[in-house]
Amino acid sequence: MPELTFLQAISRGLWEEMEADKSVFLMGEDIGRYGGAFKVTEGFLDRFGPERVLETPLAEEGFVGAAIGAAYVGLRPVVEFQFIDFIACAFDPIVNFACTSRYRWGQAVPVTFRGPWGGATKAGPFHSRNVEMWFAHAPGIKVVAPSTPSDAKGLIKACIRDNDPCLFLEHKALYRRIKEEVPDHSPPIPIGKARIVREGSGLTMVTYGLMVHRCLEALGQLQDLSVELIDLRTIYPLDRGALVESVKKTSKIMVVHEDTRTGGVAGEIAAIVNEEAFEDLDGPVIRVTSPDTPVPSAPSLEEAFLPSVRDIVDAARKLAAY
Amino acid sequence: MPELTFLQAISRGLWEEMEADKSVFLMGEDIGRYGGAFKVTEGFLDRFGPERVLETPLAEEGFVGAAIGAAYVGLRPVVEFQFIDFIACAFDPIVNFACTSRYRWGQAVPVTFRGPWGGATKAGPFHSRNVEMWFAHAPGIKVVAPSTPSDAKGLIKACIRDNDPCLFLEHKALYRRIKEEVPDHSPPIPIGKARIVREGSGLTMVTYGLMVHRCLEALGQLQDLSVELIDLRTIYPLDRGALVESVKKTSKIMVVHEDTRTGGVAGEIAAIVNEEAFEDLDGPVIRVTSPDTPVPSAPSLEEAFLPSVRDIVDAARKLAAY
Amino acid sequence: MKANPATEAPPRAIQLEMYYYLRLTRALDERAQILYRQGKIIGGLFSSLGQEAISIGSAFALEKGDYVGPMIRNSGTVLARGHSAREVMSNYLGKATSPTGGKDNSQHFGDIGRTGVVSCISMLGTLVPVMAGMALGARMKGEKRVALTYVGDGAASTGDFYEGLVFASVQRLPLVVIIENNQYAYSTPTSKQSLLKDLADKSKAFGIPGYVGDGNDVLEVHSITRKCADDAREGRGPQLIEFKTLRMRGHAVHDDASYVPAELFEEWKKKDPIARFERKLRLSREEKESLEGRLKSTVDDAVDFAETSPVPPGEEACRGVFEDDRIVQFTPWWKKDA
Amino acid sequence: MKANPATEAPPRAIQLEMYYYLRLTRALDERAQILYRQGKIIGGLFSSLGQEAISIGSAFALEKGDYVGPMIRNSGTVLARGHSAREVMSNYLGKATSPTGGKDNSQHFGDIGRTGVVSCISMLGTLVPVMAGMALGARMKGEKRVALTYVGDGAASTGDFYEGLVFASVQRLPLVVIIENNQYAYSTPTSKQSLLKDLADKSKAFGIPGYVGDGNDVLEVHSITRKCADDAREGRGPQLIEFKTLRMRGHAVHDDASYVPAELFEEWKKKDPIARFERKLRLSREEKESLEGRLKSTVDDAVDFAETSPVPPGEEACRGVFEDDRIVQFTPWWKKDA
Ligand SMILES: Cc1ncc(C[n+]2csc(CCOP(=O)(O)OP(=O)(O)O)c2C)c(N)n1
Ligand SMILES: Cc1ncc(C[n+]2csc(CCOP(=O)(O)OP(=O)(O)O)c2C)c(N)n1
Ligand SMILES: [Mg+2]
Ligand SMILES: [Mg+2]
Repeated sequence: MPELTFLQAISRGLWEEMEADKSVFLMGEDIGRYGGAFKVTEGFLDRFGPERVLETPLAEEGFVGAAIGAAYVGLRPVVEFQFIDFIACAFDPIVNFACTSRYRWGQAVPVTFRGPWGGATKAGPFHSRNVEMWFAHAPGIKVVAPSTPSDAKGLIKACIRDNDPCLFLEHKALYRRIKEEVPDHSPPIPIGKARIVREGSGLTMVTYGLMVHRCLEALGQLQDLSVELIDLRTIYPLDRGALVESVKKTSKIMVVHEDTRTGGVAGEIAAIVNEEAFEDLDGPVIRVTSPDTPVPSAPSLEEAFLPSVRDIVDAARKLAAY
Repeated sequence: MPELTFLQAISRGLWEEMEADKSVFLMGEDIGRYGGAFKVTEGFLDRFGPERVLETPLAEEGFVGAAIGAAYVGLRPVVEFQFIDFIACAFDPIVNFACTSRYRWGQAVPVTFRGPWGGATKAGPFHSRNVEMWFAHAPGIKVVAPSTPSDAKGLIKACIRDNDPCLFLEHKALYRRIKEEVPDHSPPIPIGKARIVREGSGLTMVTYGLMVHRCLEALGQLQDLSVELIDLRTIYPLDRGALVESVKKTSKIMVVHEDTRTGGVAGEIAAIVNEEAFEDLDGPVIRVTSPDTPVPSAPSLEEAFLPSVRDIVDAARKLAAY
Repeated sequence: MKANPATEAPPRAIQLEMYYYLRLTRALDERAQILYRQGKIIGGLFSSLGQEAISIGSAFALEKGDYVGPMIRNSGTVLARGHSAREVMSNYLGKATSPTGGKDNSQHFGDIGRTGVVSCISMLGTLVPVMAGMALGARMKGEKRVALTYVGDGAASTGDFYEGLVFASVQRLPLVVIIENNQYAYSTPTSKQSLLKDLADKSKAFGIPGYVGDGNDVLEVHSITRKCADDAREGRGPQLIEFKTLRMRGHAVHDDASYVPAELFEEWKKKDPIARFERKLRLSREEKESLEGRLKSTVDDAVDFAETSPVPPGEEACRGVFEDDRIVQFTPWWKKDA
Repeated sequence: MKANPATEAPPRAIQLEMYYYLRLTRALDERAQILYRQGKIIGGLFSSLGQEAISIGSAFALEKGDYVGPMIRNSGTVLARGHSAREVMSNYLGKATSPTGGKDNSQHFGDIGRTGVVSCISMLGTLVPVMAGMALGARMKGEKRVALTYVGDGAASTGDFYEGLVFASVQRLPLVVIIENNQYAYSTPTSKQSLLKDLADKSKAFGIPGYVGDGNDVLEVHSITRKCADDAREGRGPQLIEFKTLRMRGHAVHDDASYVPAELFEEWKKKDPIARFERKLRLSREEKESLEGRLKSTVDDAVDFAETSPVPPGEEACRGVFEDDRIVQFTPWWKKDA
């Protein structure tokens, strides 16, 4: 069984889907001979040719619109943003065109948008943005954010096979940092299902993306507590069932995310837990998030901005002692 | 004291600010001779001339960028979107250019974005959108959404005088529906302060925009309950103090909004109340919102989509009885 | 450049059909105006009065199987490409029987499989890249389809129009974009959108052909569009056409267009595309009678169908966002046994 | 169109300054390359090697008080418009003493009041409408300022570039847009951005003048830009210039540019703008010595300043989003007495 990095797993997932289904093709800047800014599609051009590894001009609104049109006629475009931050340039066609077609006139839009996402890479305000909630709040698109190679491979496949628009977020701080054995031709992993990373009974810790790994680090310092760690994996639709079930068991929940505080998914989870497990709560829902600022560039600033292992440990202890 | 509609109050606010400060000017489509799609700027061209009532080509990214540039050199542009939905077309320059300038290099951007907003007008998916949370989740811009003529006039003035970007949302279902006496040359109303519409001790009902009026209607059927009704008025920054204080008094809180559920401000409020008043809560935070769909056009569908007076009453009774 | 019509006019039988669709478009528009005043139309009503030749001439220039993306003033295109008058009317009235089941309004509907018509969205210019993508998709599937869409003189100012043609030009896609220059974008004259005398010159930014034509001459519209569609189909890449016309009503019903000089209306009234085509066609008595009859029955039936159709049931509001409706359907606990 | 330089070359004293800034730009770039390999540069490093003449020639063509919006390869412009080498270096290193205090990186900084320089953002094309707005604002204030900005051959494909010029052209704003055509957008050759031989022809979409110039001839860059700035200042509206050059390194340090044909590099090496200008200038021994001394001390001082400056303190991360910092500063209860 091959051992794959996070990046290789995504690459393999794309490759296997393209092998399996002629209607799947890639669009984006520099994804051909160059293999993409992070080399996710390295080697694809030679294997699949320039039609299915389609290099675009520097025009996000143009090629996103084109992807929607191609999806209209039955293809399954997978659009790479060189950095996910640039999805802001194509916000309109995604939220207004792709997200509303099925609802308005029954026209499916099987398109996948993907790209390097998130911070902790000293990349500054325009190459580190957490875009997930803009789209979780735009009805009509699914938002997926894996944290392990096997999840990444299984979920990119699910997104490509999904008959609705999907946004697949690839944490670039994980691209080359983590490895895992992932079988060839592994099956898709269902969208909308969270993963219990570690079972526990004392408190529930919910997170996703890079923060899954920071939370695991924190658990090393929380051996004395029985923490249930949940990786959301999908931001929209949220796995309400998994969250509620865990809280009913632990009666305490904290949410950790790299995304900025106001309007982040932690608030949504706080509301869900209130709605469906209020009686079980023995403490407030705690949020450990970034502040409401752009992502600063210098390491000393970015580390102050991001939730730290220390923050996670402190919050967990406070909640446990509550 | 003149009695003004919601629309007239906004218009007066703009007029008085333009009279008072030469650096204030308007940009937008059809705002000159035609006076704007909803006639908010009717008569402005004759009084202030084409330079300060600047009609733009049909290019939102272009004129939003231009407004940012004008603000860079000390002017105070007020940009009208013909319908606020079209702000999606200028999402990138707002969240990336306007919202980050002060943080990145200390350059202020005193610009106000405004436009007709919200549903209940049978206007369909592209003329009814609730855009507030996209921007509440984009650090660097304030989001204001008044529900009365006097608040509208005071808050548009505050936005124009504010030295940071502001998004001013004008519920178009209120434009001509409500009237109020508003003094000439009334002072600005501070951004970030909620308004207690009605005092109460039994439960807190939080809302904003058009839903303030639906909640008032609901209160008519809830005479037997002591409901404290709070109009947020500002979505970002939220008036945490007012919310927490009220919950400490009532120990129960429900949030009503026209915006779709997932990622709506109700979740944020649920989290805030958990963080700062968990001990005081005698019941779950309740959300009465629209579902996660585009805004349907037909009245029968739109009414099913929007929170109804009936929904508000039912939710309030359930919470009161909790 | 001026196009010298490369294709000869269609046979009389086809011309009679074109005439019928011109008349049908206008007749439905007139009925819709009345229904609007009766408060029965959901959303705005955007008239194509005086511009019908652009929709009809271009729609007839396409082959079966071609794709077309109409804007809100192109109900003529929608009809000529195979959507029924019933569909048009019921969508105006937001009925359960309409193509969108009342979820969207106006000319916002389509059916790619049946008619090749794509539903526009309100954000202007956005159809250009989308239609480019449909042309791309068809080519990838080895089909020789052409995609055609329309932008107004206002929408031609959008970045979407530009990026769509940037993409289409480097990909040499079979895309025809028609700029329907009706001299106004809402109340804004074209002089406030561009310094160009001919918006067709925007083609020079992409290195693609650009043509200017008389938008009130249905046969000229047909021949220029036909030539462009043929060229696009033969692999000569995207084509840009500007048809000049005048919007003969306000932007929408509520707008009295007082900002349009009366003389301009006068001048263009004389160029009415239907009257002009009539003079050319010289219909026989028989032709006229059968046509009027067909027209009346079609319009009456459409209006009747739309008016008598049921409104959509509220539950529908929560259906159809995703393939799986359960994602959106959600009943809060306080509503459950309420 | 080809511009016949309307303005004669600047006096030798100025030319010596231009030469100095060309050299300074390149010297700082070379030092930055080393610092990058030492892991000291925050964010990417985008070299202007071989393109310096465009930044310097255009920067010197502007008047004091004009506005300029440089992109990431225009450190030459930033320097020539009055930012110090210390500012450039300390921003690369993300230090507390840098113009952004470490909040942003690369060439992303400016100071409108002091230098008229605007900080770009990474989203390409977005500076065009913003600079148009600055030109508009200056005009409203009765000032005769010109605004100038740059886009690459790739950025010229963006809707922002288009909408910015649509707006500027109908407003007849004093805006000069330079397309810095270095033949590649990252790994993408210009042929995949446009069918045009000369990107300057994009000017025809707006009805504004377009010029093509040799981007490796600093005096030609200066004279064409000067003419355009003068015309813009005199109310002739926006001007578009394409300067042809070649990016002599990869897109950024990590990119070996193996996709660029070796012959192309060879060919353009011969056209090196600094070598060419040197041959023209024939510096005297004295001139050379004083210049080399000034250069070395400036660069050493800048690097030393940047390296020895402190990193920004963490608390700064929560400052400066709004005028009132309290809006953002927030300590959750679990952190309070932690
Ligand atoms: C991106 C965008 N901005 C603004 C609007 C609001 N709007 C609707 S129609 C219209 C005028 C359109 O003019 P034009 O493109 O010439 O088309 P016409 O109405 O003349 O057919 C405007 C500004 C819109 N629909 N989309
Ligand atoms: C809107 C947008 N899309 C994508 C990118 C990613 N990106 C950064 S530089 C670059 C290439 C730019 O090429 P060009 O405009 O020619 O400028 P050059 O690097 O050659 O100076 C790309 C695609 C971006 N910065 N902005
Ligand atoms: Mg028009
Ligand atoms: Mg380039």
